[in-house]
Amino acid sequence: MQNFLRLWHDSGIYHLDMGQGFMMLIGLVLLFLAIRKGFEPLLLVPIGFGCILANIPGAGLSMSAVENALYSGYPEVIGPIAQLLGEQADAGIKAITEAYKLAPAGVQADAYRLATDLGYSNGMLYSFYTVAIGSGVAPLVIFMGVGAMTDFGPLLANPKTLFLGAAAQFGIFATVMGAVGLSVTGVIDFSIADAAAIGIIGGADGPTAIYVASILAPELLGAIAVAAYSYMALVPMIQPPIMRLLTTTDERKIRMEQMRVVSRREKIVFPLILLILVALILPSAAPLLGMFCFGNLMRECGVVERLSDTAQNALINITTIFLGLSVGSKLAADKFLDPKTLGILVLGILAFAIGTAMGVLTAKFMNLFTQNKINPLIGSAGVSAVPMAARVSNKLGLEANPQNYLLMHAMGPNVAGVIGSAIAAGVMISIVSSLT
Amino acid sequence: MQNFLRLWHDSGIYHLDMGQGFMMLIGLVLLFLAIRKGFEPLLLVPIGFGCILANIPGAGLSMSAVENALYSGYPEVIGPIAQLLGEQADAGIKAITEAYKLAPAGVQADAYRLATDLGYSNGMLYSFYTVAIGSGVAPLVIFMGVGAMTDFGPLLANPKTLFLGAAAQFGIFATVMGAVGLSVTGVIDFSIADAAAIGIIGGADGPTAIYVASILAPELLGAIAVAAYSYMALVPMIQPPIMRLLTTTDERKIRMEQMRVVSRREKIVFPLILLILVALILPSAAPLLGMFCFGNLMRECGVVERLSDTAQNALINITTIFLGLSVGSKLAADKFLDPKTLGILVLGILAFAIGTAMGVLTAKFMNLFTQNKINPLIGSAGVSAVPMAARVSNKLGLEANPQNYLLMHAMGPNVAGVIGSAIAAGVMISIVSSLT
Amino acid sequence: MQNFLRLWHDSGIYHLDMGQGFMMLIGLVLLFLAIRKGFEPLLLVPIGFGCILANIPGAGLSMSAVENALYSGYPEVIGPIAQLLGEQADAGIKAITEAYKLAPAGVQADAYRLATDLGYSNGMLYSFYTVAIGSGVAPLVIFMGVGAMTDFGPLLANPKTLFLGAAAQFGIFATVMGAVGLSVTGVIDFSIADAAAIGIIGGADGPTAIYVASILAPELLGAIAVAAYSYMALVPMIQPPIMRLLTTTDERKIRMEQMRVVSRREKIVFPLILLILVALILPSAAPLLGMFCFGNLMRECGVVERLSDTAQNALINITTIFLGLSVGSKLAADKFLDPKTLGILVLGILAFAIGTAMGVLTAKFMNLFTQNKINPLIGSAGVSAVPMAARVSNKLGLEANPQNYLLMHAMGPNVAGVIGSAIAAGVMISIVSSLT
Amino acid sequence: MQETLLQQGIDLMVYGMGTVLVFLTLLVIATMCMSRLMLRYFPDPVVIEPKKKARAASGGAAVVEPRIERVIAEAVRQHRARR
Amino acid sequence: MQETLLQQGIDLMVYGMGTVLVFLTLLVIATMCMSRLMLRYFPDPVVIEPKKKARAASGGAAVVEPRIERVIAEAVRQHRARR
Amino acid sequence: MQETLLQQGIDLMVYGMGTVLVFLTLLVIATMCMSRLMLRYFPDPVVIEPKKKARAASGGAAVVEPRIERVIAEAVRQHRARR
Ligand code: NA
Ligand code: NA
Ligand code: NA
Repeated sequence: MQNFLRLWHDSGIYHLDMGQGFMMLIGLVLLFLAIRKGFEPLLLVPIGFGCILANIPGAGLSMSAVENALYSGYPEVIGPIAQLLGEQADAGIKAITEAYKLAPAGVQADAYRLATDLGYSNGMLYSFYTVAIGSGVAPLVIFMGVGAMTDFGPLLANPKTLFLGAAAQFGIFATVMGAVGLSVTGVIDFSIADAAAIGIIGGADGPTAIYVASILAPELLGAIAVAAYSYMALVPMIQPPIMRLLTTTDERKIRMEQMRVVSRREKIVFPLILLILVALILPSAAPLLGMFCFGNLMRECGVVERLSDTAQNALINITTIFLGLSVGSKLAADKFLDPKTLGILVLGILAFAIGTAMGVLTAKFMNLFTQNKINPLIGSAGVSAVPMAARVSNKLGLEANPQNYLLMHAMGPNVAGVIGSAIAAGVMISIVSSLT
Repeated sequence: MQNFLRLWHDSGIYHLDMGQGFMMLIGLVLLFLAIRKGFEPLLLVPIGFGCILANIPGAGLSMSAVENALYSGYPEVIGPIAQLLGEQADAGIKAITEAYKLAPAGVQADAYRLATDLGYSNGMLYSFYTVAIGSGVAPLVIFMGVGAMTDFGPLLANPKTLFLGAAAQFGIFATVMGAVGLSVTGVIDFSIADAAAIGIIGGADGPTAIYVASILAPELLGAIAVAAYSYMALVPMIQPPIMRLLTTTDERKIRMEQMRVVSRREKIVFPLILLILVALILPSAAPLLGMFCFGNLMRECGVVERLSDTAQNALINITTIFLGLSVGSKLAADKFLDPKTLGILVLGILAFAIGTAMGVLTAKFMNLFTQNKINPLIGSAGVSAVPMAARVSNKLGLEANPQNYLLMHAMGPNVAGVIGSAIAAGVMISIVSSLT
Repeated sequence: MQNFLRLWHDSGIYHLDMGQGFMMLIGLVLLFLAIRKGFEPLLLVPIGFGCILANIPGAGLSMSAVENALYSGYPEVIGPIAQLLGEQADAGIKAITEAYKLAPAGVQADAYRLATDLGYSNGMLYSFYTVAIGSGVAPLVIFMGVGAMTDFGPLLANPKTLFLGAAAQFGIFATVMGAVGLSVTGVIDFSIADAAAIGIIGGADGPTAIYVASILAPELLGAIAVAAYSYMALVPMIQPPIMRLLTTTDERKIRMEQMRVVSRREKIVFPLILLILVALILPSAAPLLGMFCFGNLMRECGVVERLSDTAQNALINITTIFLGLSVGSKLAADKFLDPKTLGILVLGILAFAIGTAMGVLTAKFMNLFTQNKINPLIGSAGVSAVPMAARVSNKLGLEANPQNYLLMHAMGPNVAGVIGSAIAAGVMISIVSSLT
Repeated sequence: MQETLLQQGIDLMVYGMGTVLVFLTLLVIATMCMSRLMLRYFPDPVVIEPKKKARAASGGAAVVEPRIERVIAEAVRQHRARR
Repeated sequence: MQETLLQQGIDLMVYGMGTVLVFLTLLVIATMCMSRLMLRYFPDPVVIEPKKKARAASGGAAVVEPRIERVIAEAVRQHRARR
Repeated sequence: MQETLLQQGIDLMVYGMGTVLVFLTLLVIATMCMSRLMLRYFPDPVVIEPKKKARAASGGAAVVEPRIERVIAEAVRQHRARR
């Protein structure tokens, strides 16, 4: 009978609360969007599945061994741990958890030992998160793979499009101000680190967003990543109205001249130029852009094709699986079901919209000074969301003029946007860590 | 001369004892079975090789840095470590090792530091084991890959075959009772955790067996894994006599109707149904079945083919290599050459036999109530041992009736057996951790 | 304004010193050699890039969290750490770093916690190094992959060529004496461990050199790896003059008889024979040669082709990327810009030259006793540098006699050289750890 | 102690096998309901071709597409060059 | 505190967006200089074929070659056997 | 100390090179014995075709072979094209 009780006590239904049930639904919705609607499935399938796993009641897959022991509710388990941490056994889980977090490293290690001796272990997703995101390594490895997949040819053919990639990052900083505004007006309480992490959604670049959030606001990582990937998938719906609003039909009809051929050697040297500029000006962007440039150099140098191939396939795929599950593990009910999430979703779409607008407007502004007119539709591609945003530019260009293929021209600002948001990430990490 | 002594002292022959020599022979036998006889070579080649490596005298490849330091035999090495642990230098290796295991985490860390400062390091296989199995991650990743390779179509076409997969798990629990019996009668001393870990051999599923053994009885892991994989390879010899004994020729001739076509969407939804049932009823099975369902969803959803492909190839292969070597590292002489191993081998084959019998008998029992008769030969496939057991069913079916292709019908209970033993694993982990 | 100062303070130019600038140039030169000149690009591209990353001023990518905190220069950061370590805050970074290294493990853990709480984290390359090389695992995995790519057929057809592979290792030990000589005469101060690690350059085998250096002289690892790979790429320039000097035209014209066909079973048994000899005679070579034999067995046994394929492709490529970056991280200015590096470069080329000479001379010596004359040109292939050295032998053979194809004959000593230097590595690790 | 071990073993068998049976029975029921629902209300679309294409288009989007696009761009370029 | 947060936000925006603009402007300049230099002094060699071959030969050398060599050896053997 | 270092170096050379020679000599002997034993008592089965097929069927075959087949096919094609 005791065993039956234990089984019942261990069963999911016994532990299920509304929040977890709701989050499992959210996970199913993410899977539906990914599978049926094609929303960035490579990330949202693992994230959605990880969300369900993380909210399995009583499984504790996203908790550490000590947390799992404390949440077991058994006094014979909580007692010794509380004692070790110098707390009363009946102080409540929150207080004991807090004491654990503040304890010296040696005491933490002893608490971990004690928890494992009592039969509790780190949850699977907790381990994945620690290795993949806690260490910072997974977003960097993905960035290396993205670098190995990126062709800087269109950018090199027309370097001025880098300005579009810079302008679109204004979405990031405007969103930071938005988050600060919400906090100052007392609507939602965001710290400056939170605001910076939310702003990066406007970078429209998944790994960058995850990297920044994992450093500045790990609590919000789940919501930020979901917002970033969802809005990247929604780019074909978010951008066109803004682009139409800010351009005349004549502007949309502008045909851009044929691009020049870019030499192999230019492509080899470019990532090194970029790396050295990063080294001289903004070392805090060195991990992200360093790995990106490394991937691109492997791609272009032509002598390490087997490494480049692995970076683009096996390695990025393996990393994506664990990154996605790890992000999902941050979609636990108590973190996600919070007004902050709503704020993040609203601010995130704002970031995309502002970035799009600034890209288009900057293209129009540049046309005031140059002879070779730029079609302002390619400005919106500066937000990144590679290659979706470039395709949107192309589609609207074809609508205005069926001969007007903008895809290749839009790839320039599109990859520039990746560089731009990595730079923005670096500068935010650097400034915020000085502020806090 | 001193150097020559040191070389001699470091040489393998100096350290060789009978046990290690014998275990190296066992390793060679495993390699022979894998290479010549085709016994599950993907696992038994790495396991056999790992067994040889683990028993290289004096290399200490499967020992931690502290153990390696203690086994060096040099008083100038043992002395300081013993002192740190509060033991006499001449207390003997056993006592010092014991003191090390009981020491607080901080002292252990200091002992590790001391050992590395003295020139000793964690053995290669010890590191592999810690990362691959100690963390629990390797069996889970393999289970994800297996999920990505599994087609639930035959099961969905005929869900009743799930009962066969359930029934065959009786082999697991009967074996638990067998181990308990051996212990109660004083033949071999098994704890309840040992008994549960041994029983799982009857699940006929390698990663599940390794996962359970690593949690409940790491000491027995080597023998359990070897037994599980060996008997899986021996299924074509173990099952047929039992199947023939329990069925009449007429029963073996039963032709099963053509299966219906299963829709894509059913296949996508099934892993989610399974996941949610696990979440509600048995969260302790969530790691194993969660990863299994995740792999299967990646396979079926059709939008993440590059992830599914990696899970089925690069990732599972890499994991298999390290899992196999890690399992081999548990085949050290002092652990394996023990009466318990003999008990495990005997109980393991019993588990397979009982599971087979229960599968066949349950199929016959189900035929009492249903109109569409099931060929009882497919019942034996419920033990899992995918896809060997299904092939055995097919072969015996063809023997009885050359037109009687049972392979697809047997795949239903076969994959049901995988689910069944993962459920059994979850329930055993849950109950045993409440008992101890 | 404060932020601007912080940004300027964080910028690379602010921190740049001559040494780092120079090392970044070295990194660019390595990339140039790899990409334009084809110098072992699979390793030198990641190493060169890692070198640039490691020397980005102010980024601290190759430093631990505590080092990064100490190098920040902020008194409010250094103070608490110094206090924790029992040092004065103004004791200087060197003294505090020293105190950190000597502190008990628990205090180190607390210092790490403190540094991360203050916003500092382990540098990316530091993490890569710890996981890939610090643990010893990357060179071993690469050795497994090399084993899976190696065909022992030519060696088995003519086992006497193993002597050539043995003789060429004299380059290793002569170089050890050279390093000792430099130290004794007071030119450059090398310890015996340094000398052994430098000597291994003469093994002409990258992973072996990195493995030995990571154990015996991690400080010198960067220079040793760069020397080893550079000279391996330069083998077509280093070896021919020596080979021509030591052989007559008639000797170079010697045609070797057609090799016998080697059976599949011999190829399967050979790695096991080698493994068992290692186990009996030199367990300290077991990690390197064990993994090598394991890779080769997977290749030859024919039943685990998917594992062998992964070991030769995805796994070795992934490992190579991180190994290369990790080696690059050891090319920090303060370590590399040292007279020792010059010594290493000079001794390294000496090692190659002496190994080449001994291989050729030994082949001539063997011809005094045997009937089937060996073309002494294949002796030089005994240094390893697979397969470059064998190709050099072939090329010089063709020069002397356009019908004289030596490639296959030279592959025997070539792979023998890999075994030979792994043995030398084992014996040096064993002896040196007894001396220190 | 010995009796306890026996008792534990019996408990493990009874509750364990019970859970396996209950779980798989529920799974049979859930699966049958699901299949009936799916086949009645959400059958696979009859014409699969266009859908497959749509999926491929959205599929590996973020990561794979640039390469495909380059291939297409290159094909277009060559096509024009030939004319 | 609220004012400080606002101030922090403004600082972050001004310095952040400023850095992005300055950096990318420098990158535009550096890239243009680089392209001009490369095209004038180091253009891609016209005849690419032989170079490619050389690269392939030295390229993945240490790791790839043995397999290729075996393939070649095998092809030669088979070729001879056929005669 | 300096003398000790010299002594250590000499020791390392003598015992190191000695071990290498002894080890490889033993390996030569062991290999020769093994080859003789294998060729006399366990020769590869004469008819290789069916065995190869069997192996391909069971082994990881599926993974490597297609590539080699393509290489061979390509070699044959080039050989024919040249004629
Ligand atoms: Na962006
Ligand atoms: Na089973
Ligand atoms: Na060598």
